[in-house]
This record gives sequence, structure tokens and C-alpha cells, in this order.
Amino acid sequence: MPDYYLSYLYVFVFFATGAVFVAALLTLSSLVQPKKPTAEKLRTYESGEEPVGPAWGRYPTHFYIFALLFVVFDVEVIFLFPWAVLFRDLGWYGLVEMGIFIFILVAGLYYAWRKDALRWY
Amino acid sequence: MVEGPFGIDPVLWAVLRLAIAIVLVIALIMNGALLLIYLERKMQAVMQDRIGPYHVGPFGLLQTFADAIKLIAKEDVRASQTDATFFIAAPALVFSPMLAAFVVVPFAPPIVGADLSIGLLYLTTLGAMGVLGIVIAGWASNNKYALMGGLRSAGQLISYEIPQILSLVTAVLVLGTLSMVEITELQPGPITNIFVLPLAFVTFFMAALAETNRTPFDLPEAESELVAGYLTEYSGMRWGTMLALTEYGNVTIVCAIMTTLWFGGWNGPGVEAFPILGILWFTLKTYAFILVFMWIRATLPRLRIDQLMSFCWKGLIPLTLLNLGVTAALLLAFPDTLVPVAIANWLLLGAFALGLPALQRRRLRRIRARLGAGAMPAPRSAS
Amino acid sequence: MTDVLAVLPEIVVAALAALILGIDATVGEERAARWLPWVAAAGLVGALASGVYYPASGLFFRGFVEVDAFTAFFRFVFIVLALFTVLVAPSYLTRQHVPRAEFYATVLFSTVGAMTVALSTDLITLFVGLELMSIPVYVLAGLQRRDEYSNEAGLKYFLLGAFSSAILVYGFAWLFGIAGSTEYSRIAEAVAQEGLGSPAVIVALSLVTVGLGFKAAVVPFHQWTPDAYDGAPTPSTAFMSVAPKAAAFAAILRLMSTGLGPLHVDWVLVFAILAAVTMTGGNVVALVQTNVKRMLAYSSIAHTGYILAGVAAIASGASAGAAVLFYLFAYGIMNLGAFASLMYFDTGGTTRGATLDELNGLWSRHAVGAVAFTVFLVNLAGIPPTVGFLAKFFLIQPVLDAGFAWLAVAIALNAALAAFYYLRVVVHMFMYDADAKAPRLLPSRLLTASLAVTAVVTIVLGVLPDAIYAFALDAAVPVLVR
Amino acid sequence: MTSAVPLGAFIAVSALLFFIGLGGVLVRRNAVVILMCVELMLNAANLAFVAFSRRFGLVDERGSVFVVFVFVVAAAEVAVGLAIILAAYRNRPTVDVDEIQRMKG
Amino acid sequence: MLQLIEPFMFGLLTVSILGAGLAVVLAPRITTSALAMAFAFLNVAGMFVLLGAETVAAFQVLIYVGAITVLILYGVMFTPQQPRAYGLFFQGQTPWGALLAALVALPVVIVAFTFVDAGVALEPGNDLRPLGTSVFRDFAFPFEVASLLLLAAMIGAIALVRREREIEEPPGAPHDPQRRGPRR
Amino acid sequence: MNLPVIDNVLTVLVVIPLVGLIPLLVVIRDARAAKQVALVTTFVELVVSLLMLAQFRVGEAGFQMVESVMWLPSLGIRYEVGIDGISVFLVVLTTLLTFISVLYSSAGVIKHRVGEFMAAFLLLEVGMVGVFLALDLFLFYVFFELMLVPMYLIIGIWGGTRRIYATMKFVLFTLAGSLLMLVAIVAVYLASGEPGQRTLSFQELVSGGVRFDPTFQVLAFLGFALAFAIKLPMVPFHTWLPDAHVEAPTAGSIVLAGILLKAGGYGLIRFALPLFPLGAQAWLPIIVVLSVIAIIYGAAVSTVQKDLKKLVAYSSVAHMGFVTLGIFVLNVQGGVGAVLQMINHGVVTGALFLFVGIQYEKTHRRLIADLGGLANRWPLYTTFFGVFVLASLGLPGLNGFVGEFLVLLGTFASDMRPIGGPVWGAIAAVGVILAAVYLLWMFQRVMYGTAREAYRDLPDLSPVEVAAALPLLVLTVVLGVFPQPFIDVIEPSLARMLDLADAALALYR
Repeated sequence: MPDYYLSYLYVFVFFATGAVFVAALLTLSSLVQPKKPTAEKLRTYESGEEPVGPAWGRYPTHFYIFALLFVVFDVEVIFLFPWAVLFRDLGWYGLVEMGIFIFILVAGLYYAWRKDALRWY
Repeated sequence: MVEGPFGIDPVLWAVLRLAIAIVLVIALIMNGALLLIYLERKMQAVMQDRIGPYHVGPFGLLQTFADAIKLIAKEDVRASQTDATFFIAAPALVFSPMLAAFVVVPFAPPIVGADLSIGLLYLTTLGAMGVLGIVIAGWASNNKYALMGGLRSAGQLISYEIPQILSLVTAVLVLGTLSMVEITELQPGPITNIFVLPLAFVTFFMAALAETNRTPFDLPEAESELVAGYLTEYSGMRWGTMLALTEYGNVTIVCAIMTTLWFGGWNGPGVEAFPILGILWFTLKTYAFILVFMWIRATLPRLRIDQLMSFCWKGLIPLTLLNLGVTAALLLAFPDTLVPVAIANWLLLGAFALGLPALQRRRLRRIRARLGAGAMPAPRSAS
Repeated sequence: MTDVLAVLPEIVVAALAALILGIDATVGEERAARWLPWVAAAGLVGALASGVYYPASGLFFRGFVEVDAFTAFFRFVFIVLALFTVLVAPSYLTRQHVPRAEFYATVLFSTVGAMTVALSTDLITLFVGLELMSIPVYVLAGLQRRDEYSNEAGLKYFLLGAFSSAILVYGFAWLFGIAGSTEYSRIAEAVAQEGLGSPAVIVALSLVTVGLGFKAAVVPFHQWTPDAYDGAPTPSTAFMSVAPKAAAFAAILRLMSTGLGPLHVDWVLVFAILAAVTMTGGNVVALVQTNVKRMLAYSSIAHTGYILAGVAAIASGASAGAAVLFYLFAYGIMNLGAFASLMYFDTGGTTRGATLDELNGLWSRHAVGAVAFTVFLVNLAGIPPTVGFLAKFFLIQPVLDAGFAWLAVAIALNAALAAFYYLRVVVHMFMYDADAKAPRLLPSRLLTASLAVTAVVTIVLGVLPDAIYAFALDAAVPVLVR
Repeated sequence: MTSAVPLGAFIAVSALLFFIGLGGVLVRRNAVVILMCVELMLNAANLAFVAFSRRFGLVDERGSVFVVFVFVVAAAEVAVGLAIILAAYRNRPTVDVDEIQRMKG
Repeated sequence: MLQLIEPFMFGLLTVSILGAGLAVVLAPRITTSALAMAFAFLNVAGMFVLLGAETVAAFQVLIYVGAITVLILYGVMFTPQQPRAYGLFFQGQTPWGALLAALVALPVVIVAFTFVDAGVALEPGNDLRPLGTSVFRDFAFPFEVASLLLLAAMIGAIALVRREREIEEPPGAPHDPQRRGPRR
Repeated sequence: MNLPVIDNVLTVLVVIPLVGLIPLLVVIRDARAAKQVALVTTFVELVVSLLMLAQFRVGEAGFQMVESVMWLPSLGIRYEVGIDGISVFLVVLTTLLTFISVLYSSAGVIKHRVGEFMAAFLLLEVGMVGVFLALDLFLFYVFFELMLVPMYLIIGIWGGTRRIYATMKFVLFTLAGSLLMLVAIVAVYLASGEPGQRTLSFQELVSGGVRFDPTFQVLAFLGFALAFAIKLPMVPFHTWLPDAHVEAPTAGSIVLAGILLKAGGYGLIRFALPLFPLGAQAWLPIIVVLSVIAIIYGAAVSTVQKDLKKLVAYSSVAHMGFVTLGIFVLNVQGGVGAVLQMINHGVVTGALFLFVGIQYEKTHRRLIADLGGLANRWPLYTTFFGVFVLASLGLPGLNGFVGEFLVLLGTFASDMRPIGGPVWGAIAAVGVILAAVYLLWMFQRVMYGTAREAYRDLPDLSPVEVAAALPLLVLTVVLGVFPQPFIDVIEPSLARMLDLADAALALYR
């Protein structure tokens, strides 16, 4: 069993422990805590205003643009990491390649900027 | 397979080591959180000319401990309108990745959970997972404030993830590896990465502030606007794990990354002789950063959400991209020395530090001019 | 550097898309709008010229890009289609508040994707190209976002497109598993070695066929087509009914003949049956449509069937490939023209096409438009002397040669069936008088000019097709089944 | 390295995941859920690619490369797809394919 | 004992993946589906790790869990819930759709087992460099095309969801009650 | 007298209407100018065709004035036109009938969209002339289909109340057949040689180099014959014809009956028979039976028609039955008779439709029962109409007789198995008698008896109408009285076609 698997076993166990730990804490908490639910208590807290309807749905969709841009740049990242590691081997060729790639994405960013899509409200 | 010490069976040693690591990390997180909350309160109090917690225990040291007990014993209210699946899953979703991040943190030469060859990438990945928990928490509450807070948090987190990663990649360009241990080993002397890539550090630092919801980017918790953001409906221990543990854990992780990447990690006087000494240096450096975080919280005002997003997309991302390109080109042009890169980085940092206020002033002037002309649209309510 | 020059047309088109967005973002939407079609047209002509100027040939990018006559032909086809689209669209876009720069840029992106498909030598390039071709088209379908039909078109097209991509990529995964490589040549070797005896090959082949079948709208994978074509803004429909189809067939030809060529004895029969089902299905349903746009949508399914018949005849060599290529070219122009002709009608601000009754008396209301539309319909019906007829003529030849006499007869009968509904449109345009129901006409000089010129071109090519056919013959050589 | 788990098992898991996704596309009606199912299918393909890479001993990285490109495509697809769904929702508050689909013929 | 860990992990991941997959398909509520999907993605990443492709696993989490799931959650948030479940192809005939998928799946799964390892055994992990080399050397062209793809998606999506300028009715356009205008 | 000799006269014939289209399209909105352009064009075309006739060398069997240009080099398809005894009169007939139709139409019958009508007619003329000239199968097909669209428009736009139904039916029938023929043509092309040497040139195909195997011939013949049978129309495929004729405007009916139907018969003689003699032999019994059925059926149905135009239409079915019968008795007499019958039918039925049209324009009635007593009012009309009716029923001395007689002769002479030619001849002869019955009965009901009040003041033939009818009358008489010069032209070429078929047959004996 090489170190590789051992390492990831660590990762897995940490992950699992995280979940278990949270569960344990919450269980512990639920064991000791009082339980006196009332309708008023279970109502959504909106700073004292009466909550009207569910909160879901009907939000301005342009928030979505940020998520969208993020996804695009996140995808860029998966290329950036191997590139950064290999960058000395690839040389100028790699730089130009990545330069074009990033340039194209930045063009999109510029577009979004000019189109006023980067405004939050 | 690592040979166990004292002739212990390697398998048993592996299991043992794992168990020890987990226990240590959890203890670290919990104690760290308790300590850090206390520290933060105290520090803020001092800076604001107050006393801070002093009732419970000496100097109020046990205050946070008492708080923790209170949290555990508190009634757990889940509003009837919430989405059960998400509501329950959210705490685990934010806590687990944070915990798992500690696997690759290089405390000292012998004390590393696992030296993944893609260590930095792994950390990035976990950072990305954290967003999920926050969005889900906000969504699950079915509370307009919480949802808005979740949306904002998500928007902020995902936005700042980009400059954060870009800064990391800039550092990787110089270092050429993703392994946290190797990165540390590459900076043995007093000349650490910070001297070569100061701008990348600064951008990373800013992004990290936002990623951990720290002031001036702590909008999700802007009480005056959104109650407690995505945490509004969370109470009791759910709140405890979500905020107290996870947030401080995340702060620790980010600071650890900064320490490793820019400040030589465990390297310090005497580490060659006594590797275990590395843990001291590492912890010291990391906590120094944490204190800086707190200092900033006490000093800076909170940004408005649109300013925050603009700053990321229109300022930080272009800047980090520029830095990345310049660094890459200079590294290729001068393969044998880092001096040009360092010079360029410092120059860029200087330009940034001077240019940003200048730009702000110009913008302000323009807005005033428009106001004077009466063409300013009615202020829109931030959503 | 030769690598870069070899893909110069792709670069030019991509740069053009970026340029258009740049102009739009910098100059401002309203001020740029007037010039954008011309910029796009000039750029496309430039792309065409650049392909002529650097007639590269061979393998580039370490063997992962192949530029040959096949590539050149498809570049030509795609650029011409994009050019046509860009020229007919402006008035519609302005009228319906469809974002213009985005429309042109998206069309151009899709064009680059389609061109990429044509120069791929491995599955990865193919897949990325196919997606670059498809994803902008989903956008095009939904671009008139205030219109419900457009919304639905985009949604349906997207869901089915993504679904088909997933099937396709899973098929690619199995192909990779069989061959250990994504290159066509090595897949061909592996497949030849394994033969159809290997069940894994059958699974891979089926998945790929289904995936590409969705992309090309082959019956029974066509359900998305009518709604998508019907609901999309008309200029988008015009483009998406032709370019993605041509690209899908470029993919089919490249992959099926080079990568899976060794198995062609086995898959051609399946293709022949699919072809017959597709043409019949499309035509029969088209018969009962009263909305012209929807009718044309079904008719485009039928045309897929014809083209597929050409693919099924791949065994008869270059003439089959040439027939498919020629048909794609002809179909591209005539179908694009037919859809574009619907842009004269203002159907209440929606994306819907005019109904047959609303076309009544178009001849007396807009003569040039009516004649051009008629020419395109006659083309589609395959009546000489039009390029549409020649396409069918060239097509029947390899089909017969490959021994699919029944398929040739099916084509003929289907063409007769199809003539019914095409000519019914002509009936309404020429033989009824306009009534009160007729929607407002929205003529546009650019649209009329483009349609008229193209209509004339279809007839001229119908009489003198040899240059294009020779080009197609040449282009078919690289995809001959070996 | 010889593995304790046979390659076929991985492929079988990927096939099952693929068909679960496919079944989901076929039976579900909510556009967002269909999108999720498509993503499951893509994941199945990714799994198959990586597993097949192992088949050839990772000598050839093409499998992983393909997966990387699938990531790109999936991201682009989801971005556009959700944009379309949101645009559709903006006009009519539903993402139910059944309800949006009103043009039959 | 450690030799058993691999099969054990495989089994665990398989159950998780398939269970989560089924949950995506069968869950009555979209939120559960989304969560199950994220879980499935995570477990697929685990599979990648098990297969020795750590980089791909990291990318999987980064893109699928970190980005795509967030995006889909945005979609879930911005669209109201529909408790009903029907099919795109099999309207109201869920069992038939499921049956069809199952019938096709069965032989394919059996065929899947015909694949056996054929290559040289290599150490797992450390796949970042070969992966990068392959992408940047061989697949330079698709790599650039991929950037165009992202740009196109970005532009398209922005065009679709961007806030609208106020659009006036064209002057003189008759108001048609049939007309389907914006309804907000 | 030295007539000018025109080079490439056949191409000129094809091109003239196209050239005429250009000014026509310019003035398309101006009815008067459009009429003038169309008249001039068709007249020039007529004159040129007559000059072509003068250039024709009588007695030569082969093709004359052949022009051959490579058209699609990559397929070896040629632009090849030529003319021989079989086609020469059909070309002249085409130009003549077109001119007459245009002349008559321009006299005010067509009231709306005149320019478009004339444009359609010129386009139609290109197709009709081209069909009789083309020697390459591909070219032939192009012209064959080119006739379709204008005719479709002519019926559909300027036709009667049910015009749309009629025109759709017409197009669909024709198109279905011709598309099958296209498949057959492509098959011929593929069978004509190795790739690279393939051809569709008729002359090369029949020159002996190409052998089609028997099964192929049977199928290919079917493809061709179906297309032509629908065009002719032969009996089970005739249903489009009455509708089309009834709904078509007069000019359309004239051309439809006079020329379009002939394209089918011409195709059978020219292509189907010599190319696939084995196929012809295989299908021969069926065709002969159908022909005879057509003769009897057409006549019988005509008898009970109430609509004048429909009656003439069904009589066409009967007359075209003679054409197919004549072709498939496979002897020279029958063949010559068939060709003559085509010409005669073109002249006579064209004229009949013209007169029915003239009558309808005046009375606005087409039902026989509504008419009557016209003879007293319109002496001129009655004379002309009477002559054509008599010619149509095959009165000796008029042209109708010659063709039918020759066909019957040929039929009697043929040795068809299992039932001999005389039987079929006898049955066909009954058709002739029936023709006399329905035509005379019709003439009597329409022309004699009491006239309705409404018709009292209607004028007789106008000069234009006389001018239109006169050439046809002359032809009717000339062809009836002096058929021999015509037969001299037709016979060698026809014999050659039959020889070609025989030669091809010999290869398989």
C-alpha cells in the first residue's frame, strides 16, 4: 500500500470525521437542550415583520451573472494549475497559449463590465 | 509505507498516526476557536477602549468556554418553513472541508498529515466546497434575510475565490510545485517568497479576508442590513459549528497557507537541528496573521456589497491576472534569477497602493460633479 | 507558425466575434448596431479569403488538426451560412429587441465550433468543437427572451442537446476504452481488430450513433426539433436549422468513415433504415402543419433523412461523400433562405412563424420576397433547375450504387410527398388573395437583397454546379471508407 | 500496480450511473433536475474515461485530458442552460417542461 | 488488512454514487436532488482518487462541487418549486421510462465487465504533469477552442439574464391582446 | 427562295423565351407591354422553329443539328440537343400552340396578373421545347420538370374555382412519377459504365456499347414508363387530367392537352423503348391492355359527361390510348400512327379547348345542358368547331383519321401473344365509333336546339379568335389530306428507334 492511498485515506477519514463530529455535537446538544417548540418560535425570523410567503423564488436573476463568471474563471483555474507547474518546461509556447486563453476570458470580462453586468443590484 | 517507530507494525502505526492526527486537529480547532474568540473580543475591546470579557475566569478567559456550554444546552429551533434536508446538511458541509484542509498543513517536518503532491490544489478545492454549505444554509432557512445573506455570501465567496487562486498560481509559477512540504522546503533561508512576490501576497491576503467573511468583507453578517445573514435561522449548536468552529478554522487555514507560501512555513532558526521546533515557528507565524485579521476587523469599516463585488471583479481580478502575466513573462525571460520578478512585483504593488486611492478620489470627484449637475439617479436600495 | 496559418480561417472568425463584442461594448449598442452586420460580413469574407490565401494542407498541431479538402469545404459552407445569416438578420433583431452584437457573435462562435468539427482528427477536438457549435445555438434559440416560445425553444433545445452530448461523450469514453486513444486512426485500428464481434464495440457504436443522431435530428431522436425551430427567433432558426446539422454530418462523416470505417459494412444498414424512417417521418408530419415555420422544421428533419441516406451509401466511395457534402451545402442555402423569408411577417412580436393563411397573397404584397421564397421552396422540393434538385440527383446516385435501390425509391417518393407541402405554401402566396388576417409585412432592404441574390445563386448553381461538385468530390476523398 | 478491484467493476459503476442519469432525463420533468441528471451522465463518462486510462496503464493521459475538457464543456453547458432556465422563468414562473411545452404538433 | 481497504472503499463509493444518483432521480424535492447530486460528484471524485487520478479528482471537486453545484443551486433558488414529477419523453409514464433505461442498462453493465486491465502497472498519483503536458502540447488547439467555448457561454448567458433596458413599444404598434409580451 | 440558315438553331429555340423573359420581367406590372413582349417572343420563336423545320433534311433517320457541350464534367453529363423526324413536328407544334395560346390570352381573357401569366408561359415554353430537343437524359429530365412549375402556377392562379385542388393533384401525380424516373435515370447512369466513363447521352447509350441486364431493364423501364404514363395519362393514372383541364384557363388547357401530354408519349418512344427493349417486352402486355382500356373507358366516360371541358378532357384520355397502343404494337405503322396521332391530337384537342374556352368566355356556361342553339347565332364558330369535332372523331379527310387509322393498321398487323393483334385492333375500333357517338351528340346538344335568351346578343368569333384558330384549321385539313410528307419525315426516324430496340434485343437472343 503506497503512500498515495494512505494520504487519501487521511483525507477521507478527516472528511468523515468532520461529518461525524458535527453530528455528534448536534446529538449531544439535542440531548441536553430543552425542547419547547411553539408556533411563534418556529416561525421564520424576519426582524419582527410578519413573514409573507416563502422566500424561495423571484429573486433578481442578474446575481446569477457572478456565479456564471465564477464558473468560467474556475474552469480557467483547472488549466492554470498544471500550466503553472509545467510552465518552465513549456516555455514561451505555453505562455503564449495560456496568454491567448486568458485574453479571451478577459475579453468576456471586459464585455460584462461594459455591459454593466458587474453591478450588484 | 512509512516504517513505524519502535518497531511498531506499519499498519498499526498508520492507524495510530491517523487517530492521533484527527484528535490533535480537532482539539486544535476547538481550543483554537475558544481562544481566538476570546482573543478577538479582548483585542477589540482594547482597541475600542473597553474592557471586554472579564467575569468568567481569570481575565474572562473562560468566557468563551461558558458560551460554548450555553450553545450546547440551548434549544435548537428549526423554523417550520425550512428545508429540512439542506438545513441539517449545511453545518456538516461547511465543517468537513475545513477539517479536511488540515490534512496537508505542514506544521513541522515530521508533523504533516499527508503530503499530497497536489496539496495547494487540494486546499483550493476544499475552499470551493465551503461555498456550497453557505449557499445551502441560506437557502434552507427559507427566510428572506437568510437567503439574501446566503446569496451575498455565495457571491462574495465565489468572486474572491478567483483572485485568491490566481495569487496562489502566481506563487506556484515561482515555486514550481503544489506540494505544501516542498513549497516549505524551497524557502529555507530568511529570503522567503514574500520578498519575491509581495503583490501576490497582498492580493491573496485581501481575497482571504473576503473568503473567511472577515471585515471589511463581512457583509453576510451585516446585522444592520440582513440580521445575521445566512445564519439568521441557525441557533444553538448548529450556529456553534457553523460559525464559531468553521469560521475560525478557516481563518487558521488561510493563515497557514500564507505562512507556508510566503513566509517559509515551519522554517526558522534551529529547525534543521530540531525538526519539531518547526511547529513553534509555524504556529507563531500563523497566529501573527490571525491577529492581523482581528486588528483589521477592529480598524476598518465594512464595505457595501456593490463596492465589494466591484472591487473584486474590476480591481482584484484584473490586477492578479496582470501580475500573473508579468511574473510568467519575466520568469521566462530571466530563467536564472528572481530579481526582475521581485522588482516588477514591488513596483506593481507600489502602483496598486498608490493608484487605488487616486482612482477612488477621481471617481468621487466625478460623482460629485454629476450630483452637482443633478443627474444622479435616485439611490437604489441595495438588495 | 504554420500551425497558426493552417487554422487562419478559424482564427479570423473567432477574432471577428471578439471584435464585434468589443465594438459593441466600447462604442455602445445603438451606435454600433448599424455597422455590425457589415463588419461581420466583411470579416467572414476575409475568413473565406484567408482560407484561399493560405491553402494549408496536412496535419498540424502535432497531428491533432487535419486541414484538407474536407476541412476546406466545410469551412466554405459554414462561412457562407454564417454570412447569409448575418445579412438577413438585422431588421428582425432590431424589431424584436434581440441583442444584436450578441447574436452575431454567437453565430460566429458557433461557426468556429462547426469548423473545428471539420478539422478534428481525434475525439477530444471533435467533442469540444461540437460543443462550441451547440452551446451558442442554445443561446440563439432563447435569445428573444421576452418571448415564451423562444424561452421554450431554448430550454428544449438545450436539454436535449445536453442530453445528447452526454450520450455522445459516454460513447466516446467506450471508444477510448476500446482503443486506448482518442485519435481516429488508432480507433480505426482497434475497431478493425476487435470487429463487431466485440459487444463493447456494439455498445460504443450505438451510443455514438444515438448521440450524433440527436445532434442531427434523426428520427426517432428528433422530438426537440420542431419546438426548438418553431420557437426560436427566426434568424436563429435559419441558422440553427442548417449549421449544426452540417456540423453533425461533418462529425458523422469524419468519425464514421475514418474512426469507425472498418465497421461500415455493419452500420450502413442501420443508417439506411434510419434515413428512410427519418425522411418519411419528417415529411408525413410536415404535411399536416399549418404554421409554415413548424412545417419547415419538420421538413428539415426529412432532409436529414436524405443526407443520412448519402452517409449510408458511404461504400460507394467519393460520390457518396460528395453527394452528402453537396447536399449539405445546398440544403444550407435553401433552408436558411426559406426560414429567412418568414422574417417578412410580423406575427405579433412573437417568434412564431406565419400560418399558411397569413401568407395569402404575399405575391401581391411583396413580389420579390414571394418569388425568392418560392425559389427556396422549389429548391427544397427538388425541382430543377435548382441546386436543390441537383443535390437530390447527386444523392440518388451513390445510394443506388451502394445497392440501396429501395432507399432511392424512398427518396423519390418522399420528395414527391414533400413537394405537396412546399407547393402548398406557394399556393397560398400566389393563388389566394390577402385577407384581413394577414399580418403586417416588415420588409427590409437588406433582407430582400440577400434573399434575392441567394435565390438567383441557387438557380445559377442549379445550372452550373460543377465547381462546387468538383470541390465536394475533392473534399470527399479524405473521408473515404478505407 | 495490480489492483484488488477489477477494471470492469469501475466501468459497470459508470454504466449504472450513466443509465440512472439517462432514466432521470427520461422520467423527470423539472428542467433543473433534468440538468442534474445530464450532469450525472457526464460524470459517468468521466468515470469511464479515468477508469479506461487505468486500463492502458496511464501511459496515455488522453482519458484524463478528455475528462478535463468534459469539465470545461459541462461548466459552459450548465452556465448557458441555467441562464436559459432563468430567462424562461422570468417570463413564466415555471421550469416545468410540461407547462412550458405548449406548442404541440 | 490494508489490502481490503481498496475494495472496501470501492464498495462504499459505489453504494454512495449509485444511491445518490438514484436520489437525484427519485427525490420528490429538487433540493434533495441537488444535494444528492453534489454528494454523487464528491464520491465520483473519490473514485478518481481510487483510480490514481488525484488531479482529476481535485478538478472534479473544484468544478463540479465548487462551481457547477453552486450554479445549479442558484438555479434552484431562482426558480420556484414544483412538487410534481413527470418526464420529458414519457409524459406521466415514469415506470415505462425507467423500464426502458433499465432494460438497456442491463446488457451494457454486463458488457462492462469484459474490460480488463491491459497496460503496464504504474504508480498512482502524480498525474498533474503528464496531464498538463498532454493538454498543452498535444491539445493546444482544443484548449484554445475551449476558451472560446467559455467565452461564448459567458456572452450567451449574460445576454440571456442581463437586466433589461426599458423597451418601449414601437410607436404605432397596435395593442394586440393575443400578443405575448413580457409578464413580470 | 433561300431561307436563312441559323447556326445552333436548337439552342436558339431554347434561349429565345428565356431572353424574352428579361424585358417581360422589367415591365411585368404593365399588362399591355407584357402582352406585346410575350407575343413578339412567341412569334419569333414560331418563326425560328419554322426556319428550323426548313433546315430539316427529310429522309435522314438520325439526329440532325446536334449540339453537344460538356455540362457537368465531373459526371460526364452533357448539354446535348438534337432533332429527328419524331420530334421535329412536335417542336413546331409547341411553338405554334404557345403562340396561339398567348395570342388568344392577350385578347383579354386573362384579366389579372397578365405579366405574370405571360412570364409563366414563356418559362413553360422553354421546358416544352427543351423536352423535345434534349438528347441527354439528365437534360431531358431538367426540361421535363421545368414544365411543371409554370403549369402549376398557370392552373393555380388563373384557373377555375377548384383550381388549387386541381393543380396540386396535377403536380403531385406528375412529380411522383418523374422522381421515380429520376431514380431510374440515375440507375442508367450507374449502369452505363465504369466510373469515369459514365454517361447519360442517349446516343452513346444506344450506340451499342452499353448493355443493361434484363432485370435492370424491367425495373428501369418501369421507372420511366410510370413517369410517362402519368404524363400521358394512361388509365389508372389519369385522374388528375380532368381536374386539371377543367380548372385550367383556356390557354393552359390548350398547352396541357396539346403538348404536355405529348411529352409522355414522346418519352416512351424516344427513351423508354430503345433503351430498355427487354423491359418494354416484359411490360408490353399490360401497357397494351391498359391502352385499349383507356380508349374504351375514355370514350365511355366522355359520353356521360355533363361538362363540356370535361368531355374534351376524357376524350383526350381515349386519344392518348391510341398513342400508347401505337407505340407498343412495335411496328413502323403503329409507331408512325402514334406520332401522327400525337401531332393531330395536339392540333385538334388544342383547338377544341380553344373553342370551349371561347364559348365559355361568352356564355359563362360550360354545362352541356345549359347550352344549345348556338349554331344560329354563331355561324363562324359553328363551322370551325364542327370541323374540329369531326377531325377529333376521325373523319377521313381530316387529320384525326390518319393517325388512328395507322395505329389500327399496326395493331391488326402485330402478332401479340397470347391474343392476337386483331382482337385488340377490333376493340380499339369500337372506341372510334364511341368517339363519334359522344362527340356528335355533344355537338348536337350544344349547337342546335333552342337557344337561351341570354345568348341572343352574344357576338360571334372576333378577328383575333379567328386568327388564333385559322392555323389549326389549316393544319387539320392539310394533315388530313396530305399526310404523306409528314409520314416521310417521321418514318425513317421511327424505324431507326425500332431498329435500335431490335438491335438491343438481339444482344440477348
